[in-house]
Amino acid sequence: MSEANENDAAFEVRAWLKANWNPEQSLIDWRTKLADSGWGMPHWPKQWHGRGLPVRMLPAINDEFVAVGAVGAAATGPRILASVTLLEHASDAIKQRFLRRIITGEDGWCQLFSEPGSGSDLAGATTRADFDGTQWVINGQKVWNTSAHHADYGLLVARTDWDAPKHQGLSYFVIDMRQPGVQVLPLKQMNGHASFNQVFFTDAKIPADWIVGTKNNGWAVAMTTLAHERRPAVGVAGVSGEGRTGRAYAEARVEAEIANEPYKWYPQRAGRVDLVVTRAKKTGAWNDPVVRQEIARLLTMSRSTNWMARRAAAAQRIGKPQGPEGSLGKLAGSNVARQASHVHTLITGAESMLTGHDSPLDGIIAEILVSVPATSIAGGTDEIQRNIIGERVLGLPKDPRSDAGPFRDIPRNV
Amino acid sequence: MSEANENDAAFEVRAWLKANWNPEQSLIDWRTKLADSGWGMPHWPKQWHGRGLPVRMLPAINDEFVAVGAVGAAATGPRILASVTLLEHASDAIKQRFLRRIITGEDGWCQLFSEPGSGSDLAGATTRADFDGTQWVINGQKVWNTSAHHADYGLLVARTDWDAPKHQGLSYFVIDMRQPGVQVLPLKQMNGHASFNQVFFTDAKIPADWIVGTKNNGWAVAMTTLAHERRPAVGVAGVSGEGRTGRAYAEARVEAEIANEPYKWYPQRAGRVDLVVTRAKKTGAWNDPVVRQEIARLLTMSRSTNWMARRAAAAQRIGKPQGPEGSLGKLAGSNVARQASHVHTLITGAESMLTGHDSPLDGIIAEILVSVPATSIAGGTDEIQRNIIGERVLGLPKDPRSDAGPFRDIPRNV
Amino acid sequence: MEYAFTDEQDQFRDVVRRFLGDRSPTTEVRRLMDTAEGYDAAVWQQLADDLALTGIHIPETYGGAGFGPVELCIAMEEQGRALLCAPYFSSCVLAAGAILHAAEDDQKANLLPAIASGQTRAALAVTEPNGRWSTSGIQALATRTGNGWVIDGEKSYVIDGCSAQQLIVVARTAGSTGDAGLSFFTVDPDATGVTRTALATMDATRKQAKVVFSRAPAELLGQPGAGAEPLSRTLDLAAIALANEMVGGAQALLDSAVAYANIRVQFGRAIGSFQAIKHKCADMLLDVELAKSAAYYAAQAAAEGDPQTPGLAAMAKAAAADAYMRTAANTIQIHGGIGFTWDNDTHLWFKRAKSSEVLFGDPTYHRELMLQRLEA
Amino acid sequence: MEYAFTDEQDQFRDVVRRFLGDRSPTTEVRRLMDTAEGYDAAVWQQLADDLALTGIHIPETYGGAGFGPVELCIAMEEQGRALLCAPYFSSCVLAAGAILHAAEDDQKANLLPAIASGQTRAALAVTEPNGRWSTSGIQALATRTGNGWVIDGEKSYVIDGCSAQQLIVVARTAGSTGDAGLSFFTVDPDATGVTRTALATMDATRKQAKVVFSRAPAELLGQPGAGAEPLSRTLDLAAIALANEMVGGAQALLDSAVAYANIRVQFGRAIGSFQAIKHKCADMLLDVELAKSAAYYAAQAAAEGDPQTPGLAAMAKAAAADAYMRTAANTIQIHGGIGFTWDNDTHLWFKRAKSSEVLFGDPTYHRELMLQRLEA
Repeated sequence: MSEANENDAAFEVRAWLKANWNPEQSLIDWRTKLADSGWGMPHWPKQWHGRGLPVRMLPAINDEFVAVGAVGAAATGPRILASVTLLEHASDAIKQRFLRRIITGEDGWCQLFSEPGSGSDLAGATTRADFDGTQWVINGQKVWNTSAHHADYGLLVARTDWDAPKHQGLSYFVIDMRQPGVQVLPLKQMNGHASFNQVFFTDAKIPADWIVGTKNNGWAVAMTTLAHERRPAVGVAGVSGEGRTGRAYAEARVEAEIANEPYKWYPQRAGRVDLVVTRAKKTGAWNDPVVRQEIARLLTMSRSTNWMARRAAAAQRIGKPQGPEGSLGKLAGSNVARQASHVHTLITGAESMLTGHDSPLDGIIAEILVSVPATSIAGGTDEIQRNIIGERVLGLPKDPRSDAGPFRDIPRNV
Repeated sequence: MSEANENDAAFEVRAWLKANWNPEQSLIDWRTKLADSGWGMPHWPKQWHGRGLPVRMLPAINDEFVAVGAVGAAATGPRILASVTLLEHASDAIKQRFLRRIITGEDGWCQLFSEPGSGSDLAGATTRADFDGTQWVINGQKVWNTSAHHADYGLLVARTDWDAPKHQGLSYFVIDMRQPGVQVLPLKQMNGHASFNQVFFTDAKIPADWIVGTKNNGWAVAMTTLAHERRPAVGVAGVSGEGRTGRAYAEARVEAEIANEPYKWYPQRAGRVDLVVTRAKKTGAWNDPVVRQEIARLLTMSRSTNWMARRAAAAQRIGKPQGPEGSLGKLAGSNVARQASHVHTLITGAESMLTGHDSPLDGIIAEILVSVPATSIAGGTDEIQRNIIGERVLGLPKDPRSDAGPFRDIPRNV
Repeated sequence: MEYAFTDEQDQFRDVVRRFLGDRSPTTEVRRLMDTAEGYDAAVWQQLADDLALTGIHIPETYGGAGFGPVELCIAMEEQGRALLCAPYFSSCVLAAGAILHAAEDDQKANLLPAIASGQTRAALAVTEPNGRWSTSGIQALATRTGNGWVIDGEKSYVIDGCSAQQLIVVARTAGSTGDAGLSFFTVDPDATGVTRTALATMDATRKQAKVVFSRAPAELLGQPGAGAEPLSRTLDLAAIALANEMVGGAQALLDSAVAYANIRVQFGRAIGSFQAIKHKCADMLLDVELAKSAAYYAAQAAAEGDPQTPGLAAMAKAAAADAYMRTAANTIQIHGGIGFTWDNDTHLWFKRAKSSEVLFGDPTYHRELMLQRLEA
Repeated sequence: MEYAFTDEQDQFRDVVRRFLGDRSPTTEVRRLMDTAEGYDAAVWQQLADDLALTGIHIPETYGGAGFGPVELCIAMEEQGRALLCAPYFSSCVLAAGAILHAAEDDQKANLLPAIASGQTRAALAVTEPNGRWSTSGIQALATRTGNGWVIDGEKSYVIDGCSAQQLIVVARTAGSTGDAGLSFFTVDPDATGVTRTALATMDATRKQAKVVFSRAPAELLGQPGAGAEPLSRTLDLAAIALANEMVGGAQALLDSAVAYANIRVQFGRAIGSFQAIKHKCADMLLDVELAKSAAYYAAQAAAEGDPQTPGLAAMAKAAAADAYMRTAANTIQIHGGIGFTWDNDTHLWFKRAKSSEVLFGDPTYHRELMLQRLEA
C-alpha cells in the first residue's frame, strides 16, 4: 500500500503544502484546510479528519511542514489529551461535534480530574453527576486545572454511583465550561504565579449523551488521558510563529503565548541545572572545594538521569514496551531539582534572600528557590512514584487496602 | 522513718562495710554477706535480700562502697533483667529459688525472646510450650541470645495458645539451660565476633510451676524485661577489680571479662566519634575543607544527640515521665554511627581496605566500618523507632493491622 | 550546664506564646508583610510595655529587664514560631547587642534605654553588597573630620533598615584590612548623605534595605579601630538568637505537618498512617529536637559566659538552618499540592527558612567556623 | 552515543552470567576467600579458554578477542554481580591496560598474548604505602644501571600482588616530581630484591599485597619518563571497569533485598508491603539505575574514543561507589539482624563495596577530578 511508505507520503504532502500553505492566510483558514485534507493529524482515522497513516511517518511529514515553514494543527497540550481520549472512547456524535474544532483551534479544552479531597488518590473524586431525567447535573469542585480559564470544554471525571467500589462508580464527561453553573478561579502558588485554576460546579449541566465511554466506566477512560499526559505528544508540530512574518505566524504567536503562559516557571521548578556552572564561575563559588563537590554531585545526578531516560528510550526502540519505569525518571527529577536548589543557594549566598529584580538574573534564581518544592508533588508525588516503582517495577506486595467496598462507606476528607 | 534518710543509710552501710569488706575473701563469700545483709540490693524488698530503701538512696550508698573499694552484687546485665522481672511477676517459690543466687553470681542468666522468624515482631514468637500433664515441653528456636553459652537459666517467651490473638497466647518461663533438650550455638557476625548465640529447643523441659506470671500473660511480663533493657541499670555497682590487688578483685576481674566479652565491639558499632579529630589530624584530612565539613556535621550530630539525651534526663528529674522519646536517641545514634563510619573512611583513605593488624589502631578502624551497620538494627530497627516516634510521640494513626485474630491464622515465616 | 528550663522560664514562654498566638496569627503576618514598614506599631508597643520583651536581655541599669541570652532566645523562638513581623531581631538583638558589646558605658546609658523601651528602633549595618559575611567584606570607610567622623560606602541586607530610627554602622579606616581598623558608629538615617532603598526580599515578613553613605555624619561608638571583637561577639549572639528563632519556626511547621497528616485522608486512610508520611514526620521531629538541643545549649553557654560560645554559636546556626530548611520542604511535601499554594501558610515559614539559611553565612560557612573555633 | 546494548552484547552477558552463576556461587566465593591465592585455577582457565574473557578487549594481533571497553565492562559487571574471585581485574584490566597504553609494539606482542590466554597473571604496582592516588604519591625510584634498570621502593595495595607471575611497576627517576620522570617497568616477582607480603584486606575476595623492591632488576616498558599519560589512561579504564563491576554488585544486592522483602513476614505481612521497606527498595533501584547509566555511558565513551572519557570515568567511579555503599548498607538493613551475620552473604558484597569505594580514590577525590576534567 502506497500510504505506508514515508517517501510517498512526504511527496504527497510536499505537493499539498506547496498548493495550500501561505503565511498570509488566517490561522483558522489554514487549519480548516488541514482538517479537510487530513494533513493536520495524518495519523488520525480518515473519517475523523486524518489520513490513517502510521505514527512512524509523522517525523517525515513534519519535516515537510518545517521545510516550507508551515504551522501545524492546534491539537497541542490539553487539546491533544481531549482528542486522544475522544478518539478512543467517545461516541461518533461527540467525535463529530468536537474533533474538527480541536484541529482548527476554535475550541479550548481543559482537564477536570483532581479535587481538593483527592490528589494522590484521583479515583477518590467526590464531584457528583446526577441524571435528572434529561441531563446530567454536576456539583462539586476540581482543582489544578491548567488553562481552565481559557477553556470552552472540559474533560470531567465525576461520581455516578456511590455504592460501587471507588474505581467503578466514576463516569467521564465532556462539559461546556461556558455556562452559569461553572465558575473558574485562579489558584495562586507560593512562587507568585497562578498557572492553575479551581473550578466550582453548582448545578452545572451536561447533555445526556455527552458521556465518554459508558456510565461508571470513567476510570478506564481517564487512564487513557493520563497515559498520554505522561507521554511526549505525537503529531505534526510544524514551525512556531517565532521570528517570522505573516498573518498566520502572528496569530500562532498569540496562541502560543496564551498556551505557554502557565508553564513559564516550569524550567525553574526543575532546578535550572544549565545555569549552575556559569553562575558559580561568576560568583567565585567555582573555586570553593566544598561547593565544587555539590556541583559535581548535581551534574552527576542530572546527566545520569538524562542517560537513564535515553537508555529507556533506546530499549523501547528495540521493542521493549514503555513501563512504569517513567516513575524512576520522575523521582530522579525531584532529586535533581532539590540538589539544584541547594547548589544555587550555595552559589548565590546573600542574594538568595532577594526576589524579583533584586534577585540575580532578574528573579530567575529566586524563582528556582521557591518553585522547586513543586517538582516532588506535581504530576504524582515522590511517595506515589516510590509506590509505583516498588510495586510495579520491583514486584513488591501492595499495602493492605483501606478503600475497598462501597465508596459511600470509605473514610474521606470532609 | 530513719530508713528514708540518705545520711542514716550511708552511716549504717559505712559501719557495715568497715566490719565486713575485705578484699582477700572470695567473691562468693563476700556476696553471700551482701545477700544476707541486704546491702547488695538495698532497694529490693527486705524479704528478698534487700533493705526496702528508695532508689534515690543508691548513689549515696554506692559512694560508700567506692570509698572502701568494695565490689558490688553480681546483679548486672542479664541477671538484672532476670531479677527485676522475677521480683515483679514471679511466684514466691521462684523468687526463693533464684533471687539470692543472682546477687551472689552463682547463676548466670540469659534472655530468650527473639526468634529467626520474629525479630522486629517479637510477639510473633513461634517457639512452643506444651504442657504434657506434669511439665512444659519446649520446642523451637531463639536467636540473638547474649551470654546464653554461659547461662544457667534463661528467661523464655513461648507460645502456649495458638488460637488466641498473638499477644495473648504467650507465656513467660524460667528454663534450665543445662539440659539435653537445649543446644546453644554461637552466631558469628560480619565483623568476625560471635557475641550472640542461637538456642535450639528439642523437647526441653520446664517444671510446671516455673512459669512467671500467669499462663498466656507472658507478653506483659516480657514488657517489664524490655523496659529495663532500655533503661540504665539501677543498683550498687561498687568498684571493679581493675588495677587492684586481692582475691575478690581478681575474681571480679575474671567475672567482668567474661561478662563484657560480647560487648567489646559495641563502641566501634557506635562509630567511635571520639577518635575522629585525632585521626584526622594524624592523616592530614583535617586540612581538607571537604572532610572538615563532614567532621563538623558529625560533631554537630553527636553533640546534639548527647544534649538531647540530657534535656530528656533533666525533664525527667523535674518530674516528667520517661516516654518513648528514647526512640529519638536510638534513631539519632544510628545517624551518628553512619556519619562516623563515613568520616572514618574519608579520613583513612586507602587503609580503609585493610583489616586486623594492617588496619589503623590495630584494627579498630576496620571494626568500625564493619560494625556500624548493626547500630540501626540491634535493639529495634530504625524503622521500628520511626513507627514508635510517629505513633507514640507524634500521635499519628497506626498502620491497619494484618495480624489480628487467632495467631494460627496469621501469615508468618515458614 | 543547665539542660532544662526553669519554671519561671517556662512561664515566660507561655506568656509570650499566648500573646503572639493572639496578636500574630497568619492573617496579621500576611497583612503586615504587604506593608512597607512590616510591623504593627501597637503590637510593638505592647511587646515593650506589657511583656518587656524589647529590653529582656538589657541590664536594668540601661533600662532593660536584666535577663540574659536564655530569655532572649525564648522570646526569639516564640517569635519564630509565630512568624511575628516586628523589628525585634534588628533592634533588640542586633543593634542593642552591638551597643552592649561595643559602646562605652556613657554611650550605653545614652542609647540603650530608648531601645529597651521600644521607643527607638535601631538597625545594624555591617554586610555590604558583596554579600561577604566575614570582616573582609567590610569596605565602607570611616574618615575623621574636624568635629567627628563621616562614612562613605554602601551597606546591604540591613534588616529593617528603612524603618529604623537609628543606624549602627561598622566601617573601617582607610588602608586597613580584615579585623583591623574596624569601628562602630551611630548614624542618623535622616541625615544628609544617607540614602535608604528597600530590597525586594523573598521573605516579606522580614524587611531589608540597602543603605548608601556619602560623607554621612557619624558618631563613634566605643574605641576607634577596636570593632572586630565586639562585632564578633554581636554576631555570635545574633547567630544564637537566630538559631532559636529558626527552631521555633521549624516546630511550627512540624506541628502543622503532623496535624495535616492526621486529618488528610487518601486511599481511605489518614495519610499519617502511611509509613512514608509517618516516618518522614519522625525524622522531622528528630531533626528539630537535635537543632533545638544545639540552639538551647548555645544560649545557655552564652548565659554562662562559656568560652566555647563562639564555636557553639556557629554550630547552632548551622544545625538550625539545615533543620529549618528540611522541615519546611518536608512540610510542603506532606501537604501535597495545597502546600505549594499561596493561601496555605507553609510558604511563609519556608521563605523565612530560606532567608535565615544564608543570613550571616550559610551552614557550610558556619560549620567551617565552628571547627576553627572549637579547635582553638 | 549508543544507549542500548546490541543483541550480541546481551547474548555475551547471558553467557558470562550463566557461567558465573554456575562456577561462582557464594559457597565458592567463601571457599576461595579463605585461600591465600584467592582464585580457582580451573575456573580461571575456563574464563580464558571457554569464554575468552581474559583477552576480551585485547586486540587480536596480541592474542585477544579484539572487543572493546563495552564488552570488558559487561564482563566486569557480571563478575561484580557474582563476586567472582579471580585475578581478572588485576591482570586483564590493570596490567594488560598498562601494557596496552604504555608499551612499544614489540613489547605488547611479547607480553599480551600470555595475559590474553590466561597463562600469565600479571599485576600492576602503582600506589605506595602513603595511600595517595595521584602521581605525587609515587616515590619508588628507577635507576639506570649498566645493562638495564633497578627499582628501589615500596608499593602497596597491589591487587593480587602475591599470586601474580609478573609485575608491572611505575617508578620515577631520581629528582623528578609529579607527572614528570615516571616510567613503566616489568619486574619478575621472583627476582632477588623483590619481597611480597600479603595484606590483611577487609574484602577477602580481592587479595592485595605490599611489595618491597630493593635494587630489583626491571625492564623498561615504553619510553622512559613518559609514563604519566599512559598511567592516566590506564587508571581511567580501570575506573570505568571498576564502576561497572560495582553496579553489578549493587544490582546483586538489590535483587537479594527485594527477594527477602518479598518473603520475609513480620506483623502478618511481607515486609516489602510496608512503605518503609518498599520505598527504600525504590530509592535503591533508582540509585543503581543512575549509577549504571553513568557506568555504561563511560564505557561507551571509552569505546568511541570520546575526549570526555577521563571526566566521565571519574563521574562513573564516584557515582558507582556511592550507590554501591548505600545499596550494601540498605541491603543489610532490610535483612535486619540476619543481614549482619557472617552466614548471610550480604557482607561479602558490603566489604567489596567498602573496599571499592576507596580504591583509586574515594568519591570526593573523583568528583573533584571530574570537575577539573569536564571543565578542561
